[in-house]
Amino acid sequence: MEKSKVWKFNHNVDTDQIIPSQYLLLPTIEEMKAYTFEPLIKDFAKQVQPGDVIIAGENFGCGSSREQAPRVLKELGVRAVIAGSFARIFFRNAINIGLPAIICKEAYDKVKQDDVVELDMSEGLLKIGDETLTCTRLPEYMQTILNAGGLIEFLNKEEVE
Amino acid sequence: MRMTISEKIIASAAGLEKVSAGEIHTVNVDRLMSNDGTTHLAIDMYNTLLKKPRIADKDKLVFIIDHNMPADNPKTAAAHKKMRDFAREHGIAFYEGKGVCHQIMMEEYVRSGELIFGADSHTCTYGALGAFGTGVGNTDFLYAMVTGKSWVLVPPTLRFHLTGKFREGVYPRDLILTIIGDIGADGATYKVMEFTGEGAKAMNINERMVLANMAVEAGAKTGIFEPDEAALEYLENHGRKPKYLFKSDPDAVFEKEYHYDLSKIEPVVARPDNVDDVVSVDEVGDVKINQGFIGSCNSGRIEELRTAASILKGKKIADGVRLLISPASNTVYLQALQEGLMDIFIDAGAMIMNSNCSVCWGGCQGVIGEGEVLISTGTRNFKGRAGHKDSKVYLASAATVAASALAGKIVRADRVIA
Amino acid sequence: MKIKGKVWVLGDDIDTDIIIPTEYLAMKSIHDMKQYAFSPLRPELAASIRPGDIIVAGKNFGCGSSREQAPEIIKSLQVGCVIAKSFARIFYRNAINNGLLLVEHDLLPELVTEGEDITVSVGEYIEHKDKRYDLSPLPTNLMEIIAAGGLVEAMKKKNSRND
Amino acid sequence: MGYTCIEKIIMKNLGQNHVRPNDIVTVNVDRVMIHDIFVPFVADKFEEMGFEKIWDPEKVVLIYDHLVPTSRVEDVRHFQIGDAFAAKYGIKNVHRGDGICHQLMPEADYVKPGDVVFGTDSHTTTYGSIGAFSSGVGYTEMAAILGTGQLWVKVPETIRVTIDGKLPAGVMSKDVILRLIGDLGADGANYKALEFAGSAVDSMSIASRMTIANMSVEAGAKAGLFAPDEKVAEYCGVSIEEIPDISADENAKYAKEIRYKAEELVPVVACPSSVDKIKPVTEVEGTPIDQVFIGSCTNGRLEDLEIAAKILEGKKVADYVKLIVTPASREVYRQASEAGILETLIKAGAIVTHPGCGLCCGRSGGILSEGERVVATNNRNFLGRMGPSSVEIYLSSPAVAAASAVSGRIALPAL
Repeated sequence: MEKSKVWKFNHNVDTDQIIPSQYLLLPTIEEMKAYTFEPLIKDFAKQVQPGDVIIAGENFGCGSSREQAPRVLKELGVRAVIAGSFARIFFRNAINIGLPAIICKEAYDKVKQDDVVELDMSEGLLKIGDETLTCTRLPEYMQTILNAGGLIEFLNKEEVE
Repeated sequence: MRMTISEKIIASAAGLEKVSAGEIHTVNVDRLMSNDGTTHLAIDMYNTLLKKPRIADKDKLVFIIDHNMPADNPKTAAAHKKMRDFAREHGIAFYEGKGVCHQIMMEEYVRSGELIFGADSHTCTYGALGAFGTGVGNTDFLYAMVTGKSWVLVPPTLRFHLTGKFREGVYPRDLILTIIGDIGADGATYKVMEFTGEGAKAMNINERMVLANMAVEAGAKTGIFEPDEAALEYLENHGRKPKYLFKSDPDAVFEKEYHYDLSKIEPVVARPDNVDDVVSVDEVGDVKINQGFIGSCNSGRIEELRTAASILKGKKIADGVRLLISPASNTVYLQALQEGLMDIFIDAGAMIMNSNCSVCWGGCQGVIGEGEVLISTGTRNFKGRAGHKDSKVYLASAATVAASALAGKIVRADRVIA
Repeated sequence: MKIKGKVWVLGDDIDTDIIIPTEYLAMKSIHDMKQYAFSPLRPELAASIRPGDIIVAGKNFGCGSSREQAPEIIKSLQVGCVIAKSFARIFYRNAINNGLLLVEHDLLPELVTEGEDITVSVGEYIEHKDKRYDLSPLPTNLMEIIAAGGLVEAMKKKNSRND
Repeated sequence: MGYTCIEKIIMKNLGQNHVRPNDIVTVNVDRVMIHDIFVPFVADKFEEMGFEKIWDPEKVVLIYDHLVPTSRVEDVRHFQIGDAFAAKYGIKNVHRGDGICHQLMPEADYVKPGDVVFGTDSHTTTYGSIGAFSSGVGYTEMAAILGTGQLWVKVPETIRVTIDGKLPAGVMSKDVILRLIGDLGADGANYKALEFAGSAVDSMSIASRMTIANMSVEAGAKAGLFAPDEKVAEYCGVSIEEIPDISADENAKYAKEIRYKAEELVPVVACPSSVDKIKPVTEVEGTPIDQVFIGSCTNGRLEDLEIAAKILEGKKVADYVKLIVTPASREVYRQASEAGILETLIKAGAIVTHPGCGLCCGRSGGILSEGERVVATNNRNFLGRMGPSSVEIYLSSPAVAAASAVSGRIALPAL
């Protein structure tokens, strides 16, 4: 299991908080990522380290269909987003770009900011302190996309076969 | 058959006799819409990541520039140019400055019974005509653009029975905010909200759009109405015919049923920063406003403009308050001009913007500053949605927004008229 | 008053949108804006200018809008003075009011090459490659403003006398 | 020896019976205009200078037009500072989103013939169209005027421009002023006043004269003046007798006199990227374009929209080309709406925005991208004015702009 530092967020974290509208038309994700979570945390983009995980409450990623939201997180090296539940489009987008979006009902109440957790994605296990939580498994179809590294890689593979 | 409207549309798009909630199916997409919020990214991916870049059927694609229209900085302009050049090169239907994408789609393309993907969350609007419209990200969009197909998880349906009639001064907008307040911002996640009953039937297509459009704010995959005479008439007026006229079977399975008596609905607002923090306008207290906004894919149509004009006629908005009005499309703009509504707005001191997304999405025209308060007919009131991260957005009906602009604070329209 | 510095050479009709594009005009302070000075024409210039450097240009320097940010930004880059064949009217007034020294000279802009050093003795002469070119003195009312350190200082003095 | 128009206005202002060019005099200011971009700077300087009150708050007009509607979150700060400054010092004349300053000042009766007016904007010269000496100043000087009610000026020499005859169809006052700027050069009237006369000028509407006065500054001029006539009296709602005599004397002394025959003028454009790079439209006809802008304090008035509508009636803006129309004021919008002009423009595919400076000031309203080309009716085509430096801006009359929008290329209006 790999160790990850926790960034803890509340319920209903919406896409405008993940990446505000005014930055969406910047030419690249590279330029956009500096503004990740700007309304919520000063300099998140500078502080987050590759391999960190986000743990949040219910309805993470509600709001718009902007794929920029999961993409800035992936670009910053966020290893996975673990939430009680996800908004539909965010969930789909995350899988499509190869960012693990993991549903785990109990995690939110059991962690605090800066905790270190261990995550085993292949088994769907999240270890917090001495406790090991089991995460909800993805439908097989979505797992296949995620395993391919995202929908585009999945498509490119299909094209070869 | 035991299927809902949504299940029937998905089954037909998947080429199957029957589908049920929870199944994942590959579907053919009837139409694909993308706007300037993300198309530049999809084009970059198309050009750099695909092994075999191709477009399955260019005639199914529609590109619409509406979010930052006209452009207010060179980077936005570059994103627009990328989109315009790509549309031109590939012969893709292209709209720039003609209106908000969902309004254009309803006026020009959507047919009952179609399955439509849009790279915008409010694509659920098309359910007003009995189409299954849903928002996707630009990777999903790209996949469908290349293959003509996508996958869907068949959603369960929540059914909302609407009975009775709205009282004077209460609008579909108040109803949908009330419903979201009741079921919560994730109350319909991954589900369909189907609206039915005499109250639904009595609404025209524009009014149904107000409801369907905000289904996503409760997390829904789409909001949908059974296509009826009103839908057929709308299609005919716009020179189109339905693809299918599906109805939910009497024995279809609904996950849950809700009942709303329209005569009991009050004018409401959603308070910052959550769409489900909904209270009666009277309960909101003394809230001074800096700006009002009437427009968006939710409430920028002729009905809302007429309502606003009836309240603003012969009056002046409060000193120091800005009132922005953006018709949802140039067709709406023209009609408002012809009906003399624009003259009323201009005389009242409002600003009439070209048809665009404006402050509803907060990336461009009309953004509000630090500590400011906006009352809006837009779709969302998230933190920072309309501009500065420390600004606040209240969502309300066009009537409440117009009245509040006159009073300089949030008030019920009938209080101002009286 | 003597200024000795390295010259940066620009052409004719350097307009106010070149000196500071409108896009940046509503920034909070001159300090925020100054990195964009001359950006449409020479994006590298603002960062290259060192205190005491001299800008030399052709005719009609500062034409265009009345934006006073234009001379203020040049001043904030600590440019020693601007020498041009001619200056646009509003820019001229704004520069004086901000204590930015302007020198009109027909010949010099034709003679200098970027990177050379020159010396300006205000109201007296310019020295370039051991040659001296005469300058005429400024009108008295302008010299008074410059001597006070700009119009704000002049007004401050006046208002404190009134007290 | 007689006096020019500007000399007479200054003499009247000073209560003197004699001035000469290059005299340095201190004038009493009749009206000032401050717009939103510079409000915070004026307020700062005013307080830094130690003033405690404004010399005459009635004479001060604040206009929010450059940042309307807002396009950045910081824009609102300008309104907040402006509103606070107005409240603190008793300024009642505040316009929020009512239109472009230079349209509003004459339209809302803030300027009268013979007045001396300063504004924090170079195109303040516009009011010369109704016989006012009006000019742009920086915010520091504006702060000083607010405190003292006075400003020193050097009495300018005058260049007299006489245009006789009748302008051919499709040739507008914009073509006249562009041609003049081309002939004089962008600094040809630096520090001088321009004075316009002749039968072609007499038959021009006030709106057409405003276009000329407005762009006088693009030749460097301190003012662009027209002697007030019956049309001015009517525009200002006064009788001609009430207007002070500020017409130039026959024996006035001019630095230069220029004459044009109206019949010989043709539609022109100012090519990128200087206002004096003037070419007849015929020389650049067919150049592909990406966008057209009709608006600004130069050409956003009713007659400008009217001619555009006439050309666009029953036609469509070319594919992949945007036509952005920004009326100069609420009043202009209202009139264009009533006259059915807006309807015609929108049917043709125009994007009509709220009255304000829009694209002309380069902060919103249709910024362009690398290598794009725009035909615009405003007053400046400077490098980087509407996007990156590679954007090419052609300045033209509304007629040429509308015709170009239809063809997708720079085109002559068929009139």
